[in-house]
Amino acid sequence: MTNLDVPYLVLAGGLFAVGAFGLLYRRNPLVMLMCVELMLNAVNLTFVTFGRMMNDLNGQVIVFFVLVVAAAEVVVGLAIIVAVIRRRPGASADDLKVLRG
Amino acid sequence: MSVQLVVFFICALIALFGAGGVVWSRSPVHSALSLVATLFAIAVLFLNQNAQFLAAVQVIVYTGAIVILILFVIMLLGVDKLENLADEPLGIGFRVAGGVVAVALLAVLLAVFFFGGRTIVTGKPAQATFGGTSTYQPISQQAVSNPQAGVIDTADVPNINLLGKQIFTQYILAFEVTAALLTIAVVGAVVMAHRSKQVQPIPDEPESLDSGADLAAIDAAGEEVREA
Amino acid sequence: MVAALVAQAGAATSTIPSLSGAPAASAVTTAVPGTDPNAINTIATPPIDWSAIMPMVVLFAGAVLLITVTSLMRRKPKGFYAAWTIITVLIAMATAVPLWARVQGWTDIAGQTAFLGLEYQPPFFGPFSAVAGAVGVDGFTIFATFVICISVALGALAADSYLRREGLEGPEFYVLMLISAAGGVLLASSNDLIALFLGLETMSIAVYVMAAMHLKRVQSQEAGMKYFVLGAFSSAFLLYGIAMLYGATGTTNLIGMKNVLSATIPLNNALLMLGFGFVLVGLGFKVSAVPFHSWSPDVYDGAPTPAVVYMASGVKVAAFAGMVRVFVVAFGQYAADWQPIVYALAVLSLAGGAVLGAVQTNVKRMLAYSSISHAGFLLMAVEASNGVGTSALLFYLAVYVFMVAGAFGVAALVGRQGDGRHSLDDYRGLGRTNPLLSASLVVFLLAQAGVPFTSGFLAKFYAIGAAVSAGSTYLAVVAVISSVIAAFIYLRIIVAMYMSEGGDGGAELRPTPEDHIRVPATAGFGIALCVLVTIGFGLFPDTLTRLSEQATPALVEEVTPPGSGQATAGGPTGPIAVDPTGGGSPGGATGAPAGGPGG
Amino acid sequence: MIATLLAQVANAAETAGPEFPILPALVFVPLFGAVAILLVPATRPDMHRLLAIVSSAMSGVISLYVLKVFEVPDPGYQFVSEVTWIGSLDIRFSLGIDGISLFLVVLTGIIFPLAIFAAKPEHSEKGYYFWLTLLMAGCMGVFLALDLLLFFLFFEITLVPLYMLIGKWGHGRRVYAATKFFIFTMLGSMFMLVSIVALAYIAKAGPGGTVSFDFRKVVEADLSTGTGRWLFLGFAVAFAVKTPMWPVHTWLPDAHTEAPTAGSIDLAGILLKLGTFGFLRYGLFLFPEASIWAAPAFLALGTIGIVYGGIVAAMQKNLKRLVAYSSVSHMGFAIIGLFALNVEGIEGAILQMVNHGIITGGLFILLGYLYSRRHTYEMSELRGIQRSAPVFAGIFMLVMLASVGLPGLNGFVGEFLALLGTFLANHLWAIIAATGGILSSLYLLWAYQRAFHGIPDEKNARFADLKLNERLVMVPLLFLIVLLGVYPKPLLERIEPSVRATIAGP
Repeated sequence: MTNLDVPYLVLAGGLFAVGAFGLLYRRNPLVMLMCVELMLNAVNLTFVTFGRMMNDLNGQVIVFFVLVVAAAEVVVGLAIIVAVIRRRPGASADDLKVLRG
Repeated sequence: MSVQLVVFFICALIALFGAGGVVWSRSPVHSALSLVATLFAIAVLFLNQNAQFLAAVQVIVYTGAIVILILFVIMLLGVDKLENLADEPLGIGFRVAGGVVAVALLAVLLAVFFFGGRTIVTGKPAQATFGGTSTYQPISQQAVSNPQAGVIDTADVPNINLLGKQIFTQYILAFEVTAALLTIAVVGAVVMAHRSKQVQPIPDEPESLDSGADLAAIDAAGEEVREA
Repeated sequence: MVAALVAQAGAATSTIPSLSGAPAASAVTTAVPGTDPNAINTIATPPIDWSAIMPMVVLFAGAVLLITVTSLMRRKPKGFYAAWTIITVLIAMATAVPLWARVQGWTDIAGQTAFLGLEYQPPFFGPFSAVAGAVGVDGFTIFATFVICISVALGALAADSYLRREGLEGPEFYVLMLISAAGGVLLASSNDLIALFLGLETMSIAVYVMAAMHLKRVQSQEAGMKYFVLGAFSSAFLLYGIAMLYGATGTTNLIGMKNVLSATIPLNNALLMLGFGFVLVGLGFKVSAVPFHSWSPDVYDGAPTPAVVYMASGVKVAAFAGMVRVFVVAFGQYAADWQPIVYALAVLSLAGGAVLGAVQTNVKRMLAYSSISHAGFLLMAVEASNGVGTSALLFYLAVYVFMVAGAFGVAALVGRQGDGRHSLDDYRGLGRTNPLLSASLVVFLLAQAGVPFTSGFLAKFYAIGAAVSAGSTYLAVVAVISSVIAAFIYLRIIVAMYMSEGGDGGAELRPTPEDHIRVPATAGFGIALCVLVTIGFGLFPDTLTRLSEQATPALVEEVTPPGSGQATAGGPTGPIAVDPTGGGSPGGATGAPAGGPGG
Repeated sequence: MIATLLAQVANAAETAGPEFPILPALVFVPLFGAVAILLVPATRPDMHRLLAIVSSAMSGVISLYVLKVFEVPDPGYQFVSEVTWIGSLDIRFSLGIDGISLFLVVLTGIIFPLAIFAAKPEHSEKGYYFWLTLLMAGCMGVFLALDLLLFFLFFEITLVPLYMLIGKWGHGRRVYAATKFFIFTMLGSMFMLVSIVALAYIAKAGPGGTVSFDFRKVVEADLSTGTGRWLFLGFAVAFAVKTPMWPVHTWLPDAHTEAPTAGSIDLAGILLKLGTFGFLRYGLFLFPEASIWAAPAFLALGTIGIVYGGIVAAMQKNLKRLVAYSSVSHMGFAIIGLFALNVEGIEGAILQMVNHGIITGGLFILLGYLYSRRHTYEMSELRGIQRSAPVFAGIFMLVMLASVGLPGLNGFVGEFLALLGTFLANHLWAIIAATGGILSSLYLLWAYQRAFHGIPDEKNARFADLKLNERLVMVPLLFLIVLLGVYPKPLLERIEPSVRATIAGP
């Protein structure tokens, strides 16, 4: 098999960077949530790739747990976002002016 | 050029375009659909790397549940309006910071993965002693050096069986903890779904509260100390 | 897990791993590699030492039972949830006591400890790993467990009257807090990065909801959202870091990693360095170290104050404990590589927290910045990367929990109905209207400022000692200068409470009766407890000092019962303590990474 | 009743013999007083005052008893009592007294009860007396501590009471003054904390091999020259701020001006001595090499302080501020005496500390009386008080002359010895410093002339003379001013052995 280790890792890194950028760039909480998913998927790809490189199954097992975490995160995150948007229709992260860093 | 390579590049392109679509779509719905494309591409890449079960789970859980949930929320709340990405309500700094972080991140990662090239050292102890030209060792030696690890390419045993074994042996605690995680998700969703009856109005900006001379005096003292 | 707990009561003696007995194996039907794939076989699940994870199990079981019981009861007596929570926490702490005795080798006590009516005879003494090497039980872990439990109890005391006042009464807050604490305990005791990640997520997700729980306050939900988004962001970084470390070492188990790294020298440890960096970013967010702190003032300000009591104490304790486990213990030999990052984080947190905090006008935000500054002190203890550092860290955390819980406990009361009155103006004249409450706050503030004869001084003193013992004298100097700047934060609050009224000579105005804040019994008890502990440990610190010194972290391979068909590369196995300074003998002597059945 | 109580305490102490922990009693009696004040409800201000006076006076009587039974030629620490406090770091609650600290302890024992007796707060009596008694316990602890960390704890804890006293019971820009005081002194002492910790960990490498904070053990550590100098500087910053030395003195005039009377008395009388005392015990003794290295700089700074304090004092319009700047000037004599690094200079410095405590304490008590009558310290508001209140003016004149350094009064002895010592070490600085003495006569007499001479206007004509209890307060101080001026031998013979021991090193 052609050595695909580095391309896989680079692809994952690229996805991670795009996700991180999107999270800082976008103000829509739902899109920010999607960016988090993007980052987690990049990590998953990294895990699977490392697992294959080392011929170690644990890389895949970890991805399994990350999926569970992602699901739980999405549920809670959406619940919070729904609560916020219901209170302030059309809210984006821009509108969160009550609190300022 | 092997099939795997072709598959990789096609999927990589789809994944990257999808990721770009998530970030640069003005409509959340488009973002979500782009995310689906990326997730599918990653599922195929999982298949490409012998992770058949994960590929299935990826499609079922992510595209089947998570993205649908997100889309559902978008539709439910009617927030599928277009966002003007040129708008800079928080000042240009925040987005510049985002760009800088992302570029720095990418640069570091590329430096490690790409220019580090074939000397990426993955964690097989023997590897360091056997010279650095190969990034990983033949399977037989792997199995000896790390008896705990499940081996991917064991003949004839389905991927899912091996995964199951690992989950119920080495990662049994982690598996049990996911129970707690899901409990939290349920409780959290229930808590946030409560509709409160009386809603407190948003107070005005709680700034410029202390005009007292004493506090000014402290600040003055602080200034002096800093100067001293 | 609950069912398992119940089942354990019947089978406890057999599930405890013993050197002589066969492992208790439950049967899961699936195929085992190397045999006919179609044949139905059993997987030998690893023996689970329930006693090792009992505090975690108790916390989780308490939470689940609380939901169940409250849904079945028609009328709940006042304070029922808080009482339940505190009892749960006390039981969890009680289950940790025999573990402590076992770890410390107190043979006379541990040998006779009867827990739940069962004779408990540990197979050996000293630190150990359990559950397929996923959790490590050592003095450090148990100490951190205690501290996390205490912070939950203090949070419950603050929450009881608060939730009634705000009309949020219900079991959810306590359930979330208990499960979060269970996650925190796992984070503090994990020997496996995946367990660490799951523990961290369990802890954090619950806290996101707690922050957003005050449904009548917009700030609360926005705080929850901000916390959630940045928390998820940091989790992704942490996870990426874990992926790097996995790639660099071939395992997620800390013992395995340490073994790999002590047996070999990587040709190119860029991957490892990247892993350190990303994991530090992830944990840095959780402990709100500058520059990853931007969420914490907003979240502390917006979140319900009792949630902040837990957030500022329990979550930080767990995150710091996790940091120590990963960096000081597992990667101690790479200290020279990660220390500069921690050094920089410490300097930035110390300076940033103090300087930014001194210009705030909202007391909760001030306290948030002050806790960032404290994080700098704690990072300083981590940076020392030696035994002095870990015991200083534990001492600091133990007393910090009381200081910060007390301060936010007072803030929860001063916030009054709606939890919105937190500006300095709202503290004006508190010394006259509520002398005891304000005197308590003065104690907490002075302790945080590091005034002698309070526990806070000794905490800072030990942290400075740790830095000096590791040769980071300049860091110690930065720390003390920043603590002087941070003193502004505390002085401003004290001035508002005591000195801002009247004219010459400071004669005060008469307070009106409605300015008086009624202090509920539970909250008052919690605050009084914090005052007593803060002053008590300031005057008589010897016990706590000794405990924190005995609570050394260790990475120990899981003992595999002989004759159970486990293939171990090494000879006779036994607990092998790993020098926390990382300079000691490599744990790789026994060959295989963390135990666990290979099949 | 109070008298019999005091007599009983003295008796009890005497009959109990050497086992009686007499030095801890010095610290704990005012501490218990403070706790007792806290327990009495706020509606009983008379009880608070009584408790404060009794507990501080008891501590004072015990200190006088210590003076009586102090073994004269012994240079070492006497009445040492030790209890292990933090075992693993060998931090001990150990108190001891020697010739150097003896008179400072006695001074604390005298000044505090007088200060409490002399002035009443305008409001919130409970807190006021609580903080004052706590301050006394802290000051006693500083002079008695034999353990580095314990010393630091006491040194630092004195900040809080004084901060509260100035901030809550002070005048004018009290919060500004209190905060400035707190931050300045805390900044200084934090450097000392790092030095203490570093010293303990470095000393670990020396004999014994365990971390110890007992400075009698630590002093045996083998420090390299560079390390010793850095550590010395860490200590020196703290003491320089506290003393206060030019140029870190700027907190002092503010703190003095805005502080309530008792706060000023204690600040000038006792707290400034913590710095010079620290220099002697923890600077010169622990770091002899670094002290010699730094001595020229400190001589220069001390001299600058003397002259600068004098000049600025001469320009003041506010009496309290004037006395505050005169303190800067007078403490400069203590500094140059110490860094003359010879027996004469150091003895002079110690005498100067004690005398300055008595004199400035007296001056601030008198200024407190003035303020209670006229509610101002501005000299432009005062005129001809000599006519309306001759006794007050007479006492003021006497104390002021002592401050000027008139031979025969106590101010002279310390200044003279300190200058003599400095002269032996360095002619130039001694000569410049001597001009400071001339300056002090200039500004003090000028101030007296402006405020007390002339024909009183309407307000000043109604200036009531001192009442009996106010005169009683001044009696012990006047007695000491004259006694120590003509017969300083009892002090010198107790101080000298310890000074020689300090100079000789371990």
